[in-house]
Amino acid sequence: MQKVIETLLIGLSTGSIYALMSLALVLVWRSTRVVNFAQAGQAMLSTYIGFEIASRSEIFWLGLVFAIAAGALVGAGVDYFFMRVLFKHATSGPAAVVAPVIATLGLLGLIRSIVGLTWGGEFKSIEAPASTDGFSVGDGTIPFSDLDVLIIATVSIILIAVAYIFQRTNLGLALRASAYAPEIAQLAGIRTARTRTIGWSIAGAVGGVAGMLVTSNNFLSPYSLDLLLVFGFIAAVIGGLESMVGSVIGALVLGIGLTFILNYVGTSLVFIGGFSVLILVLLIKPDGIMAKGKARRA
Amino acid sequence: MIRKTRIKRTWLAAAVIASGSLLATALPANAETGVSAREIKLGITLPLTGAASPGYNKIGNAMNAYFKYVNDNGGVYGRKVTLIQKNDEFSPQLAIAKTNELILRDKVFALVGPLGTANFTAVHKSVGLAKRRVPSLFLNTGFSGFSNKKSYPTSFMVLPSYAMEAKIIAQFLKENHAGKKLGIVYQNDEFGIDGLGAFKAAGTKFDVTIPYTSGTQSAATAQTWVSQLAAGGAEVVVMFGVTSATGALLGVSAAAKYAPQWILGSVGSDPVTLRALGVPVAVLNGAQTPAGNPSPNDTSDEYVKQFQEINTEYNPGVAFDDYVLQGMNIGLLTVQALRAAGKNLTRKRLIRAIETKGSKFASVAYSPLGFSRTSNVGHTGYYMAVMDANGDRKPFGGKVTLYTTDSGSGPVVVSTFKRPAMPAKGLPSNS
Amino acid sequence: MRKKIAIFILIGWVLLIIGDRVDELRVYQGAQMAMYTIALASIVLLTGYSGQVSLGNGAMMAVGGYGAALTLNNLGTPIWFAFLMAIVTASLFGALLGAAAARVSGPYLAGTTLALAVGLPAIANQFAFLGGEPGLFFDVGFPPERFGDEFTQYKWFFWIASFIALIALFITSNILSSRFGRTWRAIRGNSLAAELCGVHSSRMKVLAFTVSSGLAGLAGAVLAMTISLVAPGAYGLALSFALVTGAVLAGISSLPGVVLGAIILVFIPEISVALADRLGDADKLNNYLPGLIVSVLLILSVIFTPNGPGENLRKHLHKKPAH
Amino acid sequence: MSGLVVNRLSVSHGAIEALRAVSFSVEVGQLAAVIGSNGAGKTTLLRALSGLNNQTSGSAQWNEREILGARPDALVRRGISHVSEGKSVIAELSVKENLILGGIWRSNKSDTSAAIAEVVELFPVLGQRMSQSADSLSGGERQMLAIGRALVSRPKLLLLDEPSLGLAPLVIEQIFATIDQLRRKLGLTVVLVEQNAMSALEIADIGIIINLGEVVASGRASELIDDPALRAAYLGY
Repeated sequence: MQKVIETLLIGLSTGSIYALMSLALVLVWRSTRVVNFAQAGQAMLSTYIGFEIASRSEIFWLGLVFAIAAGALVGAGVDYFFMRVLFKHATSGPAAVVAPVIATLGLLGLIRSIVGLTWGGEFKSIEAPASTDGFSVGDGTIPFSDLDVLIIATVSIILIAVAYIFQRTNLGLALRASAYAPEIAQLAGIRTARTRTIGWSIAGAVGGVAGMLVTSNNFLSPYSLDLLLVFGFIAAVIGGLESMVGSVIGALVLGIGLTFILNYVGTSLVFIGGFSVLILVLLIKPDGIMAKGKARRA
Repeated sequence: MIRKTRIKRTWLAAAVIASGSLLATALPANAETGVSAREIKLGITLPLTGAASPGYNKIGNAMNAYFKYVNDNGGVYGRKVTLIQKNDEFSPQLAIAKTNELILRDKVFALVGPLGTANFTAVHKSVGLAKRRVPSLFLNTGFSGFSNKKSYPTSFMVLPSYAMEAKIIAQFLKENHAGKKLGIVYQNDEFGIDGLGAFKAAGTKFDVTIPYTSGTQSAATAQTWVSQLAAGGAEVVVMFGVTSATGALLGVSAAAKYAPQWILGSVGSDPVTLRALGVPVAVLNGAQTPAGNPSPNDTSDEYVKQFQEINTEYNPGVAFDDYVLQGMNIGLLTVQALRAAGKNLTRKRLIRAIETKGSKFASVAYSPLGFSRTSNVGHTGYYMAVMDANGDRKPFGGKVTLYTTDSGSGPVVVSTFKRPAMPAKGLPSNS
Repeated sequence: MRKKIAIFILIGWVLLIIGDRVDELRVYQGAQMAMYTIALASIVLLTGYSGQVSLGNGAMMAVGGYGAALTLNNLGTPIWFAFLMAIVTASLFGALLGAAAARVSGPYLAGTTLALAVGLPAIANQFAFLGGEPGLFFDVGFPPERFGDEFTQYKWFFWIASFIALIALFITSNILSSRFGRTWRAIRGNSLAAELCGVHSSRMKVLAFTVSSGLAGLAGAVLAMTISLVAPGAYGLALSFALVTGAVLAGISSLPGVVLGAIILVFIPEISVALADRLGDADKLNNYLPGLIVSVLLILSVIFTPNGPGENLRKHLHKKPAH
Repeated sequence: MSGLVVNRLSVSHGAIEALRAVSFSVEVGQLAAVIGSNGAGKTTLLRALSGLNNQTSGSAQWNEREILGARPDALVRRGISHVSEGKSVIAELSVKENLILGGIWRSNKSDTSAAIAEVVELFPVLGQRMSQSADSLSGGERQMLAIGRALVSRPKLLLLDEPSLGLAPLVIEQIFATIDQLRRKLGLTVVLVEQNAMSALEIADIGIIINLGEVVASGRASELIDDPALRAAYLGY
């Protein structure tokens, strides 16, 4: 029983980080109809900046703040300098459908190379902001630590903040309107291009937090966030790619599910487990768990 | 019709471009590849980036530093030794591609210090090192399969094999941890299985056995290792994996307050790298490990002292650790081998020189070298060491007790071998 | 048709002569080019003709590579049969994935195949018979003795790879100019309209996926031959990315363009090494410059010539002729 | 002249000219009905006037300032509001959110609240459904919501694209009555695009008949209704 609870808790901590990445992917998908594979790269760049600040100031939270700011800036920059240009040019021909996908891949590679050239390929680690010592339960300890609590708390705060922006502010309304019906939003006086850039910026900030949190417990390298991207994507697909709530639920389900596989079956099945979930969702419920019966083939 | 002709023309154009790009000037071959009047070109592929790079990425530069030192002091019979390093990211196909470049384009004389069991197996086979008669000196891997001189006629090992290491740890467990509950975490490939087989042959029975797949090591996976070890009540845990896996295991154990007696395999026990990976030094304190070389901090050792000086001057800003020590030592062995092959340097003479004179080469490791006409085995033994609170390494029991053995069924014996002295100023003068 | 055969035979003959004239490194690169040519053809067929994006062609190549290696190692069959099995296994796998892909195209497919490419090592590690991280050997053997001592292993690889590539391209080009090719283009243009004309668009998409996977599998086996090995690392994400780049640079819907794409892919590392040497031989430059060049090329070409430089050139030429 | 003056406006969709040298003018406070069959270019005209389509040439001025080339959001700020074809509401948002959207460009939120209150007064049925999703409204209610959203921006010039589309005859009548009422009450200038020619011309001051991208007739609505040739050719009865 203790193992079950322990697994649930760790799964929650893992899943909450996936939630941020999957939320970032969903935010961009909703506003731009692009699955942003560069999200991992953006998060990585932000995390490296956060790492640099955190290791110089020896204050993790300052690093996090910088990572958020960097994530927001990079996100906005990618949309402004990159996606806008792309959509202006790549509008016809056989590649028009695939251009955004390929472009974000290229961007991922570009950011990876830039990070590699700047920081090198060595593993970096960020001093964790809280103890990683597991809690004592009875006479043993469980591998659930202060850091995990902090991760879950941080993610909760970020999610609440994003939810507040989207549900309670005019900016949020503009973001939602632009996502659902860009033309109507435009006719209502919303600067949809600018709104979209803000959406990318929020996604970038959220991704930056994900990168910092996942790194606080592990190493940072130009490749270290690839798996986060894949699991974030799987979570987003579970949630239907459209729904922000769905993406968070999908991520938690995935995080807990994978941790159970990890603890009860074995390490090597974790990825296969995740991949099977993805294929199953695509085959059985391709619109995700939040779908209301409306088929949506992108 | 017009369209069809155009398509044909495109195909033709494609073919012409393809042909043109392949045509390139071929240089006339020298008397011996990679050797000129002024230079001896050597090559190595190693992981400079990626998951497996921490630690290993220092080896090439350390070798290079030593070669530069030798070059500044006259080189090898007047020839400068240059080392070309290529990044293989620890993946076999990159190792093959890069080795091809080294041999076919850069035309190196020999490979020195290639890393990784899977990589070298693949490279040896695909590039055809034996068929091309390319000397592959002082492999940085302990896979006992490479000690087959028939299959690897141009390769020479330097590390004691993983089988030897496991046999020596098994002996040590018998002598010092009898009756304890034992656990092992090992890398599930030739490297780990080589060791596991030797444990089995030596009669060591583990209560908890955890294989892991190379590349899957992370804090998350390490958490499951720790839960399994703790659940099995392992009091002594052998870690037979790479440094990143060892780092993850120790880090997570510290967090979970799980503190068995650690026995860390030689591959993953470099304290400097472990600490860079975030392992608290307190966890390393008391960990036991087989070691071949003296501690890199032991300045009373003539080799270490000399190498440290070279490192300060020729490899500035790089912390002197086991990897740097190992790299320098391979450099030292290589220069001795090149000298032993004589002024008229050929690949054949180099191989013959190591076969006939290699067992007498000076090397920092305490154990004897096993080179001969019939054996390409390098060092043949380990002593057990204990890590202290400073992350330093001291011999177990206060003084070096050297065990030697072989990769097969031979016994583990305590050896009284005395290693050759360091050549004056670290500059070999052998012939 | 007869003219086409003649051209392909001519190309083959030219390659044969070249193989004798260049040094061994170029021969090895030639074999790599042949491999990339097949792999890029599989992408052009899938993306350029049927409008589906797969980032997992590397994974499909792996399926073919493993299929060939398992056949050769366990059954001791002749080499050609191993290559055939590479096509068969990859096609079967592709048909399965294609069935899922037809339901979920677009970004879902891209993401799913990306996940497959990322997770390949984990899958190879899970099943012992796949040999884990070190992989399996794939040894097509030495060149026949009668070619003499001078005939190197790599020249043998080059011969086999070029021969396979020529046949594969010939067949692909015929498929693309057949009814199927036209239907695929119709679906890419407008799957609804095609549907109304009585085309089973999802069935045709699965077919495209199957054929493309078969080609990719063949390329995977050729890759395995050139490195004597199938290992998950050989078919990683980097390979999938490189292939997408090559395909975009080649002009994503131009089959002859794949030759150009293959050449670019083989020479990018060369160029970056030369550049790194010039800029000072920093480790970092060496390690990340190839990636930088690939990404920048990919981005520039997708923005400015999304349908490939070849396509632009063709348009340019088409505007000129006097009617 | 104040009001809307369109002079030789052409719009192209790639190679196709969807609108060719269209000219007409609407004085402030007038309602102009743009009549024509499907594909005549009516929607293209409105999209050009609201800034959605900028592949234009010629000129169009609103109160003596050019509107071609401006972005839709800038035109909204200048008092031009476009209710696009087909009940242009966002189904995923609530009724209230749809209304707020109409005033989202303002920095002053209380202005918007006041405007929403006025709209609710005009369409009491919306007031009862404020927190429901727009998805749950009937066709007529949606059209009211769409117009209401436009009114929240307190427009001077209202561009209405086929408000009758897909509605039951009884509801259509209601909608037209509402439009007529509104513009008198608020002093709006309205350009109403309709296929439903009779109903539109009945409430219009002027009529403009478009066919294949060109203006074929224009004049006082009452005269157009009475012209037998036009009736036969374009009004379809």
